[in-house]
Amino acid sequence: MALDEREVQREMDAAAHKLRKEKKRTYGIGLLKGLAVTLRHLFKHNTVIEYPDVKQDLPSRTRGVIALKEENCTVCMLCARECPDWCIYIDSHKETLPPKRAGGRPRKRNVLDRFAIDYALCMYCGICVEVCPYDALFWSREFEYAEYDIRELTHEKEKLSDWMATVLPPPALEEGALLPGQPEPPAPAAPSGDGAAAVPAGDTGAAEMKPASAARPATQTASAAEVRPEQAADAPKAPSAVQEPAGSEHEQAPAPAATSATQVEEGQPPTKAETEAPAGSAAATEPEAQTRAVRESGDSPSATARGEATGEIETPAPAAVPTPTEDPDEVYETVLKDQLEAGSSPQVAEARAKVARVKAERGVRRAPTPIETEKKVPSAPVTGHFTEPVPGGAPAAEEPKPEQGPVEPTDEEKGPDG
Amino acid sequence: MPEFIQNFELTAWWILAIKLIVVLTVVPVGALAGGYALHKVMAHLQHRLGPMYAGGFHGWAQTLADGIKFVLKEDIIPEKADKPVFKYAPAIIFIPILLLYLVIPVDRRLIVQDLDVGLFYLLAVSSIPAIGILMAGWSSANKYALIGALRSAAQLIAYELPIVLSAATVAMLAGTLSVVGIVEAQDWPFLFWPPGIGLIAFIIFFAGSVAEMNLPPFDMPVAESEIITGAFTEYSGMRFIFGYFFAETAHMIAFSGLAVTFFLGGYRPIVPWEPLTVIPGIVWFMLKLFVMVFLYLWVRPTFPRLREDQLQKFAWKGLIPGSLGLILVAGAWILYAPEWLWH
Amino acid sequence: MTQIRTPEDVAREVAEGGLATQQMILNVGPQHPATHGVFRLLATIDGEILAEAEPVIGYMHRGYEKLVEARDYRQITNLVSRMDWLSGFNNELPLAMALETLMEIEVPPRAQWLRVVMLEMNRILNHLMFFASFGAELGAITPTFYAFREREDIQLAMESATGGRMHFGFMRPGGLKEDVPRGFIAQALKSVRQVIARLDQYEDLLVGNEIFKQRTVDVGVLSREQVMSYGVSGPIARGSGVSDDVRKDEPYLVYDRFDFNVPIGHSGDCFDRFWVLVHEVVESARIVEQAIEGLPAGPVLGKVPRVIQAPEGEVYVRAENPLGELGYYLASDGDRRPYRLKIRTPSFNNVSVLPEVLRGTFVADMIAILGSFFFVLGDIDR
Amino acid sequence: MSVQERVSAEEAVERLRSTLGDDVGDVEVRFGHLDATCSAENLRHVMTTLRDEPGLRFEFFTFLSAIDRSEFGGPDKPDKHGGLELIVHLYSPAHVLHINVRVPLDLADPRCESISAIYRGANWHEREMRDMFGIQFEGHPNLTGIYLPEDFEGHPGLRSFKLPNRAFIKPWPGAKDPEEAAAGGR
Repeated sequence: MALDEREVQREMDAAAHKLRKEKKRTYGIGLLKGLAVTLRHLFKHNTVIEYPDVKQDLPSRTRGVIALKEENCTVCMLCARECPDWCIYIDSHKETLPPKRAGGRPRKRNVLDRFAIDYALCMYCGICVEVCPYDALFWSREFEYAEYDIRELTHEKEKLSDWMATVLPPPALEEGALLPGQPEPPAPAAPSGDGAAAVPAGDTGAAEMKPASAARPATQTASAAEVRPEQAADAPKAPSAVQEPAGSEHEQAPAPAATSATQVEEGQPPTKAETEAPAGSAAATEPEAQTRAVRESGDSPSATARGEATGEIETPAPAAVPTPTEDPDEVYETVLKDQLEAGSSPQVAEARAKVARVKAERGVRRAPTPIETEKKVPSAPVTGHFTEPVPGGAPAAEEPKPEQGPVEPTDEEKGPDG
Repeated sequence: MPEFIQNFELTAWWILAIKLIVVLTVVPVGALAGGYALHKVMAHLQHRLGPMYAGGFHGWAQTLADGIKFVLKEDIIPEKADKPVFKYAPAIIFIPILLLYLVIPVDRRLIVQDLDVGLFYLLAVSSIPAIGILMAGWSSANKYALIGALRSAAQLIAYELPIVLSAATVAMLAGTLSVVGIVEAQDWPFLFWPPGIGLIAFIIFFAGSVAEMNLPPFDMPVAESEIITGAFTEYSGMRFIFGYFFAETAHMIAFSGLAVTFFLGGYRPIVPWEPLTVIPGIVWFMLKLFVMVFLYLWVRPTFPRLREDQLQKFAWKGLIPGSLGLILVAGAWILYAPEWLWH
Repeated sequence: MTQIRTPEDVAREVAEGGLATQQMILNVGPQHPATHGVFRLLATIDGEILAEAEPVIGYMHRGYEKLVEARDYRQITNLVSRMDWLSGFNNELPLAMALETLMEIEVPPRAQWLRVVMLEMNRILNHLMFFASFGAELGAITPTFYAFREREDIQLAMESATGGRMHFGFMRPGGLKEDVPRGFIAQALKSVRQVIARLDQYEDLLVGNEIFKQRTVDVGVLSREQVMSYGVSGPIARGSGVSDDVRKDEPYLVYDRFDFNVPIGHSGDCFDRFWVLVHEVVESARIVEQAIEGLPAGPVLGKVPRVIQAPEGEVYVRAENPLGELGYYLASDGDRRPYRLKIRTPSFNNVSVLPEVLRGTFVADMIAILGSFFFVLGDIDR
Repeated sequence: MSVQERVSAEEAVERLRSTLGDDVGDVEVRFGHLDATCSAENLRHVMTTLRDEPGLRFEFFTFLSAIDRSEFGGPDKPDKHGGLELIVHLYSPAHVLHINVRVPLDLADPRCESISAIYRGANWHEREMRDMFGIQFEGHPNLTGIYLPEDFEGHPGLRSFKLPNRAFIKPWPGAKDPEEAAAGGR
C-alpha cells in the first residue's frame, strides 16, 4: 500500500491545524472544564472493588498459581526440562509392579517422591503447563499465597495438589475458533460489488439451509449480542450490508460465510483431517479474497434460537472403530474425537492424536482404548452438562483405583517412540 | 453559651486561658476532620473510595490512626542537619496556624479575641509558616529540601501581597480592621456586593491563599514529582506530620474561615430572611466553611502545577496589579457611589 | 525584582563564564518519583535551571541479549515480554515475525487479526499509562485514576484471553497460543468503546487546561534533525513532525486493511508529544473495532514444527511498539536457540537524545520532558 | 511527508554501487533489506555517503551492534566460525529502505572509528558495544561503560563469556540422571 504523498501531506496539515487550534490558550475555560470533569466524578457510581472483602471474578485462564494433579504425573521431567527458570524440582524412584495377568511381564512405573515449584523463581510463563503431555499441571486463579520468607515460597506437591480444587475448566472459545479436529472453514467470501445476489447475513432461510452436522453452536454471549446492534450502527460497513457468496461451490451454502456469530465450517465435510491447519494458504496470499468477515446482527431471532438449542459444543459423530489396517489420518481424527469427547483439553487431545497417528504409520496396533477418561475434569472444554471440577486434592476418595499413579506402558503398548 | 463566656466572673487572663484551651483542642480535631475530608473528597473526585477500614464506618478514624502512627514513629534527624533549627522548624510552621484561629469569629460572640487590628494580626501571623519552611529546608542539608525552601520563600514574597491587598479592599469597604466589624459590615449578597469588587477580591484572595498554603496548582515548594516533598524531604514521624500534613489541613481550614469571614458574610445567614436568623450563627459559619474547604479540595486534584517562573509571573504580573487596581476601584466606589447603592 | 531569564540567556551566560553563581550537581534518581523506574539523571543546576544533564542507565540491566543465547525460542517469547513491561504483547510480535520469516511459516488469517486486536489493545494500555503518569508528573494526579479505571477493563479482556495482566506470553511463531475465550470480543469492544467515549472528558482535564499548556507548550523542543540522527521513533518522533509509523510505511500483519490515521505534531514540544499519544489511543481503538468487525474464522496457529528451530540465516524484523520501533536482529545458526539476538528497543534510542533536549531548561521542565519522553526502564536497560 | 518515493531493494543496490563503488564489499538483498560489508577504515566515509546521498538518504539511525561469530554453527561446523562483526543498521524513511552495514573486526583487538559524529544516536550504542564486546571506538567523545559497572571483568557479548548460573551455580533440575545433571544442563 503505497502512501500517496499528497494524502499524507493533507492529513498532516489537518492534524497540524487541529493542533494549533488546541494550543491556543483560552484562559479560564479549560480550567472550568477540568473542574467540571472532577465534579461529575464525585457523583458517579464508584467501581472500586474492595479487595479483601470483595474479590474480582478472575477469568479461568488467569495465571495465578500452578496446581498439580499428582496422579497424572508420570515423572517424564518435561516440565522441569522446559522451565526457563529451573524452578521445578522433581524426585522419583522406580517401582516394579507384579504383572496384571498371569504370565505377563512385570511392569515398571515411576513413583513421584517430590514435586516442588519455587514460586520465588517462577516467572509464570506457563510453559510447564503447556508442555505437560499428561495433563498433570494446571493454572489456578489463586493468587494469595504470599509468605514472609522467600524460602517458604517453594511449595511441595501437597500444597500444589490442594490448589487443584481451585482449577477452573477452560473457557468456551469465541465464535469462529477452530478446535483441533474440526475441519477448516472454507475461505470466506469476499464482498463483491453487485449487491443483487447478496444474501443478507443472518437470513433465517440461510441459517436453516446449513448442514446441521456442521453447524457449530452459535451461542452468543448475552454481552456479545448486545454489543452487536450498536456496532452495526457505528460501523460504516454495516454487517448485513455486504455479504455474498463468492465461489460457485458455495452457492448452496448460505454465505454469511464468515458471519462471526455463526462462524461455521460450512458444507465441505472433512475430506482429510488437517488439524495442523495450514491456514488456507490461498487465503493468506490473496488478501483481497480474504474475509471481510461480517457479523450477523445479533437481533436475528433464528440465530439466538439456534444458539440456545445447541447450547453445547457438538463434536462430530465419532467414526467407526478403526480397523487394524487403518489410515493414519483417520486414526488421528478418531483419536482426536474420542479424546475431545472424553474431555481432554484440545491441546492434549491433539497431542495424543498425533501420537496415535505416528503409531498407525509405523504399524503399531492401537490398544483398544488407550485413552482413559481419567481426566474428564478440569481440562475439559466447557459443555452444557459440565458442572464443577472434581477437586484433585482428594483423588483417592473419588475413584478408588487398584493402583494409583501412572503405569508405564508395557513395551508392546509403548511403541517405538514411547 | 456565648453569654456564659462573656459574663464569666473571672479576670481576662483566665478567660483567655480557657479560650486558648478550647482552640487548642478544636484545632487538632478540626485538622483531623479536615484530613479525613481531604482523603474522602479527593478520593471520590478521583473515582476512588478512599479509606474504608479504620474505625469501621467509611474509615472515619483513618486520620486518627495515621496521627497515632506518625507520633509513634521514629524521629530521624539527618547527621549533617542543623539540629536545633531542624527540630523547631515544624513548631514554627504549626503554631502560627493555631494563632490564626484566635481571631476567626465563629459566631457574633464566639471569638477568642476580637482585636481592633484583627486583620493586621491575621496577615502578620499567616506569613510566619513560610519562615518555618525555609528553616526546615535550609537545616535539612539536602539539595531537594533547599530548592523547596527557596521556592517557598519566593512564593511567600510573591503571594503575601495579593492577599494583603485583597483583604485591604475588604477592610476599606467595611471601614474597620476588626474582624467582627468586617462581618457585620457585609451586606447581602455578600460576595457580589459591591458588584465585581467583592468577587474579584475573593478570587485574588483564593489564588493567593492556595499559594500561601502550598496547595496545587501552586505547590511547587513541595512538588513531589520534582523535588520529593521539598523542605520536608528529610522529615519523618511527628515532625513531618506537624510540619506538613497537620499544618496543611489546619492551614486550609483557617484560610477557609478567613475567606468566609471576609467575603461570605461569616456567621450570618445566607439570605436576609427573618426565619433563618433562628438558626445559630455557628451553623451558618460551618456550612460556609465546608463549602470553602470543598473548594480548596476540589481545585487540589484537578489542576497540574505551574512552574516556578510562571508562578512568579502570575503573581507579579497578574494578581498584584489586579489587586492594586481593585483598591483604586474600591476607593472610587467609597467616594462616588450614591448612598442608595451601599445597602 | 530580578529579570527572569530565559533558558537560552542562562545557557549563553554559562557559556561565556559570566555567571557568578555556583553550579550545583543535583542527583535525580535512581529512586525518584518522576522517573519510571531506576533511572538516574546527573543534573548540573544553576538555581532552577539545568546547565547540563547526563542520564545514567544500567541499574536494571538484565543482559537479555546474553540470556536468550541460553534459552530456546519458546522461553524467549516469555522473556522478551518482560522488557517493556507495559507492552508485553507488542514485544513478542517481532520475535514471532522474525521466526516466521526465517522458517517460512504462514500465519492463519484469524491469528493475524487477533494479533492486531490484542496489539492495539496493548497499545491503548500503554498509552493510557503514560497519559496517567504524565499528569501525575505535572502535579495533576486525578487523570491517573481515571486512566487506570479504563485500563482495568482492557486488562480484564486481555487476561481472559491470555491469563496474564502484563506479561501475556500469548504469541507463538505461526500464530497464537490458543484461541480467545468466549466473551473476549464483547469485553474488548466494550472496553475500547469506553475509552473512546471517555477520552474527551479526560482530555479536558489535561490537554485543554491552561496550566497544562503553560507547562508543555514550547518546552523541550525536539527537532526533526535530532529525531533522525538519534533514531528516535514512536509518538516522540511523530510529535516532532516525523510521520514514520511502521504500520503505515511497511505494513505488517494486516495493518494495511485498516483505516486509521497517524497523528502528527509539528513543533516537537511536550504538548505535541502528549497530544500525539492521546490521539493514538483513539486510532488504536478504531483499529480494534475494525479488526473485531472483520475477524475471520479459522485456526489460530499455522503449520508449525514441534520444535521451533530457525534455519541458518539473519533477519531484522521491526514493528511499531507503543513507544517506537522495536526490532529484533535475529542471527540463527540452525539451533533451537538464537545464535545472537540483538534487541533494538525504542526507549534506548529515545532516551539517548535527552541530554540535548534537557540542556538549559528549568528543573520543573525537566520533569515535564522526562514525562513526555515516554520511556520504560526495562526497555532501556533490557 | 516522510515517505517520498518507494525504492525497490534492487534499485537501491544499483544506486549504492554507483555512489560508493568499491568502498563497500559485496552487496546483497536479504529479506528485503540491503546487506553490505565495508572495512573499518571506510566506515565513516560510507556512513556519511549513505546519509547524505539524495538517492539513498539513510537518515534514520536504527541501531549499532556486533556479532561474535567464533562459534557460529556450533562445534560441528568449525568451517563456519568467524570473527567479530560490527553491524550498523540504517533506515531511509524517504525511500523505505533498510541497510545493514557489516564491518569485520579483529576479535583479539577490536577497534573501529566512531560514527557518533555522523549519527549522534550511535553514541550510546557504541558505549554499549564497548561494554559487551570490548570494541574500542576511536574518536568517541565519552567512551565509558553504560550498562556494566566499571570494575566488571569480561565482555558478556563474546561467546567465550559463559553465563555462570547455567554453567556452575545450580544443578539443572530437569536432569533425569546424575550424569545429565553433571553435564550442566543444555
